[in-house]
Amino acid sequence: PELLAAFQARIDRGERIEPKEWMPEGYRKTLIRQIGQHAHSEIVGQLPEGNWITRAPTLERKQILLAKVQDEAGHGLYLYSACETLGISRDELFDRLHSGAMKYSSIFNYPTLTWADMGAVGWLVDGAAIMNQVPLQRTSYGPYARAMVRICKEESFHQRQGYTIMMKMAQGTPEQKAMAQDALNRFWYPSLMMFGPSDKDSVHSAQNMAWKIKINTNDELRQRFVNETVPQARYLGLEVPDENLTWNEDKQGWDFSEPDWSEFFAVLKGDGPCNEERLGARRKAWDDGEWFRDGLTAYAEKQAARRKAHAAE
Amino acid sequence: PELLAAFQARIDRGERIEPKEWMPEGYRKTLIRQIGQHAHSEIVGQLPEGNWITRAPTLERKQILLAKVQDEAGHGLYLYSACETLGISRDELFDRLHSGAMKYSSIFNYPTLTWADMGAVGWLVDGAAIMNQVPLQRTSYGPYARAMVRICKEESFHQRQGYTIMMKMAQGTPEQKAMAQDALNRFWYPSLMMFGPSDKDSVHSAQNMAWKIKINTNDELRQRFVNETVPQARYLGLEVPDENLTWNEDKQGWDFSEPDWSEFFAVLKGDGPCNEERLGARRKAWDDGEWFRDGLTAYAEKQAARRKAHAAE
Amino acid sequence: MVALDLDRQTLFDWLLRLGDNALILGHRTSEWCGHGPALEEDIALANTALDLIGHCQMWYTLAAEVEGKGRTADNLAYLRDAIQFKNVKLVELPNGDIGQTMMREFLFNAFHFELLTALTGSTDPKVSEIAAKAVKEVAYQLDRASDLVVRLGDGTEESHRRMQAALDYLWPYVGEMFLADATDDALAEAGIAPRLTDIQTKWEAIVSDTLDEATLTRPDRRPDVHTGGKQGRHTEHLGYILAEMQFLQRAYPGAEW
Amino acid sequence: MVALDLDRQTLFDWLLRLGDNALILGHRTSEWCGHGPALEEDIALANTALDLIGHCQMWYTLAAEVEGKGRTADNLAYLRDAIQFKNVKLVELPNGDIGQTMMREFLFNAFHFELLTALTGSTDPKVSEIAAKAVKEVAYQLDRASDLVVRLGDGTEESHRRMQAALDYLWPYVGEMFLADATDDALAEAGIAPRLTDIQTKWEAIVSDTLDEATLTRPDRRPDVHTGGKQGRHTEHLGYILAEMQFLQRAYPGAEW
Repeated sequence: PELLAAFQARIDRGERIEPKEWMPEGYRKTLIRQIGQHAHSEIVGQLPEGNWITRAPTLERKQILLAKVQDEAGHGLYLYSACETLGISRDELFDRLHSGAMKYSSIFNYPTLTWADMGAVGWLVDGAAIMNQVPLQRTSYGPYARAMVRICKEESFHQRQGYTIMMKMAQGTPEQKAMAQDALNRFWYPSLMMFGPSDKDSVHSAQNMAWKIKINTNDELRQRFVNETVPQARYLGLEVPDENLTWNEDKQGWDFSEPDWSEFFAVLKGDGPCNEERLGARRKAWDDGEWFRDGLTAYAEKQAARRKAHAAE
Repeated sequence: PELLAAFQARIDRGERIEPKEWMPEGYRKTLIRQIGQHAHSEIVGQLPEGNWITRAPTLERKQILLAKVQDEAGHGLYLYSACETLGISRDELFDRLHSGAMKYSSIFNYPTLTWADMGAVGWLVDGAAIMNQVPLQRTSYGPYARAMVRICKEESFHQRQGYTIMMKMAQGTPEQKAMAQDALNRFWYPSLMMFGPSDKDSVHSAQNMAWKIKINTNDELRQRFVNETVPQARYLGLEVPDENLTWNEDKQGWDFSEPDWSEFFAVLKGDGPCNEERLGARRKAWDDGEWFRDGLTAYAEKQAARRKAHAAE
Repeated sequence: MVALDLDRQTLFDWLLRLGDNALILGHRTSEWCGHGPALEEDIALANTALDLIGHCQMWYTLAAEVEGKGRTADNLAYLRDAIQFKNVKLVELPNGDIGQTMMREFLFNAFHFELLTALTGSTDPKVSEIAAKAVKEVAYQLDRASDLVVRLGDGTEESHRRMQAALDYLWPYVGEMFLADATDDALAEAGIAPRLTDIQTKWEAIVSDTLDEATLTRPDRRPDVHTGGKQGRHTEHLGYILAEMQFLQRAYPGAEW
Repeated sequence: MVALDLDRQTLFDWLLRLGDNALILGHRTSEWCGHGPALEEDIALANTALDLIGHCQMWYTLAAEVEGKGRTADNLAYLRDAIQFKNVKLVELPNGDIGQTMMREFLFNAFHFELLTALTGSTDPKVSEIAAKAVKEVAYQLDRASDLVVRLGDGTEESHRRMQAALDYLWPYVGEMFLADATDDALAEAGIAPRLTDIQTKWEAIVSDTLDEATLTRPDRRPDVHTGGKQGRHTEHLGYILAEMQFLQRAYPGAEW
């Protein structure tokens, strides 16, 4: 309890907790869950966008999309590393992903159906992600906060690229504009869901906020996202698919409809449009790659043995 | 030897040999090889055309192509049945195909690269096949001759359909005409090879002709094919890719260049453009289908046992 | 001619659903050509594909006539993008193994057969005429598919396992066939099409009997998890199908073939 | 500007070969995105694809300039059909497993690296400039691929078996890279490109060393069985690649993205 009080005092003073330092088990577990889920989201998040790489409409768009998907894999790498500092291996994290014990962001269980979705994912999904992540640059766990700094920089670049695609589509031919509107229609509510259900319903929130693992409430972030995004949609000439959307002068923000939370929970429990395909693709990649990883390990062992034998001569 | 003489006399009188009747072992073996190879060619021959079914340019063309590929599977079925009358099972014939012990027509080791190839295959490949098969309607072995009657009728229908495609392409846009010419360029010599090397080099020909398993020499049939095909190509406005092609008034036929027989032998021994893919596709279909065939067999056995048990009650 | 009290666009959309189901399932089926597990299957699968392409051509021709903008059946097949396609998601899924292919054929055809049977009594004579032509072929396809489902379900342990896995995989997609939206309701009101709930009742009977005989277990999962295809919201697979199918028409616009 | 004694069409064709090799191999490599055997591989494969698409863009831009008909790099990538593509067949083959993918990367990059190195000394300054940019990236790709070939070849029994199978499968395609035709000869005459026989000698040295270290056996089969890609006669695979790659440009002609 003394340790605990000291720990909390450090956090309250704004100090960073570093890997070798003492931390409560709950803090460690929550961080593993949160950072791990974030890492998994980066990896699974490659798939919906990867779906359009081979069909990107110009060489330049193809390069931008490839670079973006590569960045996501890179984010996965930092985040798994950050998570490993908490005493869990990357392979163990993968196992938990593949077994369904750990989740990834539900947004990646939605399909990407047209090129406009590459815009919508960048603009809305990365936009919502940034909204979540920017405060996490000030999170109490050092490696996580540092990873967030690096990731946020790249994500905001991705978001701008996504918005540029939407702009091109919205200003393009009637078919392109229709695709842009359709993409907004499909991604709007799932993006709002990315902030999670209202914190009123969450038991862990208070503790996590005290630990500075969570900085803002879900509702605060969601409101901030809507406030930023609505004018962007209007600038594009697209309509946000919410007939209740109205400006609230008092709160200086938009009133908007709640997403359908039953859909959120259905997707979470596995009934989203692409849950089976996304997890299936990751499992297959892992299983198909087993011989490859084993081969590299065997070679490394042989080389070590050879060096040893050579040294002994 | 007396039996042999009587057998030869029947053939000379134009009688048909039927399954249960006595025949020399060499006659049986040669027929198995020839009919089996023909059956295999029908089955493997589904693949180059099957390659364009999903990409057929109109619904009508897709239907015609589907019907054609279905006919080929049907021809395979009659021919395997004809072959089975000689005392070999279809499964054994498949084994010999898959092991490489038996061949299929080398023409199917060439790829189909544009839609015009659907025309060229029908026009040239089916055209050459018919040229080979029409005389075989008079072959001495009854089941084979009857299968040929049925097959020739359908093949000539296929050939006309192929020619119609070539006509559309040759009279179409410049790109379509270029595809048609390119298809002719690629399929001309392989089609000439379909008749086999000059009979001068074949040891078996004389015996097979005496047995009326072979009716015409390879060179006769090749000449007949060239004579029929050259005016058709000219009618299409396409150029036969042979600068030595000249009308020979004396023989009332075309003089033409021999195909490159070294290519023929290379393809035969496995070095054609698609040998590995064609045989690989057939092997895969067979291996992947094992559980399916086993399932049907198991069900049939269960049903038989159930009927027996029921009868015994 | 078609019932005048029905919105032309609604009828057009509904006809597209029929045509698109046939085209896309026909496409998937045709992928088997030359790759079947037995010669008889190769022939039967090609035949099924051929029938389905024939059906889509009839429905598209009528749809184009209803639309009245001078489009042809080929235009509808080759010049629409995925979000304009109205087939159920079930038919666009990859084939999987031959067991999964036959299970889908069975689940879809039990619906297709009952729907077409009902449509032979449509108040629209053109619809009933097409349905009358198509239903015979689909009856045969259904017989064949249910027979194979039974034999493979009650075959070896492996064939049973594969058929159960196919059923489990496909089950969350079957509900979409019976999920009526405003278009389905309007067609039923007009007497052109049956109520989908009626079709579902008949489908349930067929499926339940066949699965029993096949010793397969009805999945304990909602059948309407994956919906939206009828409204143009598809799986990621459809785009790839169309890119392949439409290549020549897209690459050589206006050419004749 | 380019050597004036060289036919413009010949130079254009040759530049297309460079661009098409990069585009098609880049496409195949990009198919791995999100499906690699380890996170580090996912990143490396995406990076390779990105480099290759970058190279094709530089070659196409130069090719379009040489052609002088106002076409863009995108036009060349997206609006040609398979028979106008000039890549070697090796790069259009399906990926197979990751071992086959890495083996192809190694076999092609050993050629690509030596070719680009020679091209840095091209008499054509634009060619040498592009080559100088590309060669650094390809040097890295070659290092990485040969390292993996060694480690997997000399890894487990299974990884050895797979790498040998990949080598045996790809071997009959490698000869096409060195088979000079009139175009290659004309470019060599003009001093723009090296003699392919010289590249082959260097390639042989790299391949022979690496295979030895990888404990893999050089196949006892002709390497020039499958040729013709450089002249536009491809495998059946290329058409499918293009149908997918070009869909949007074909379906929405003239649109901007």
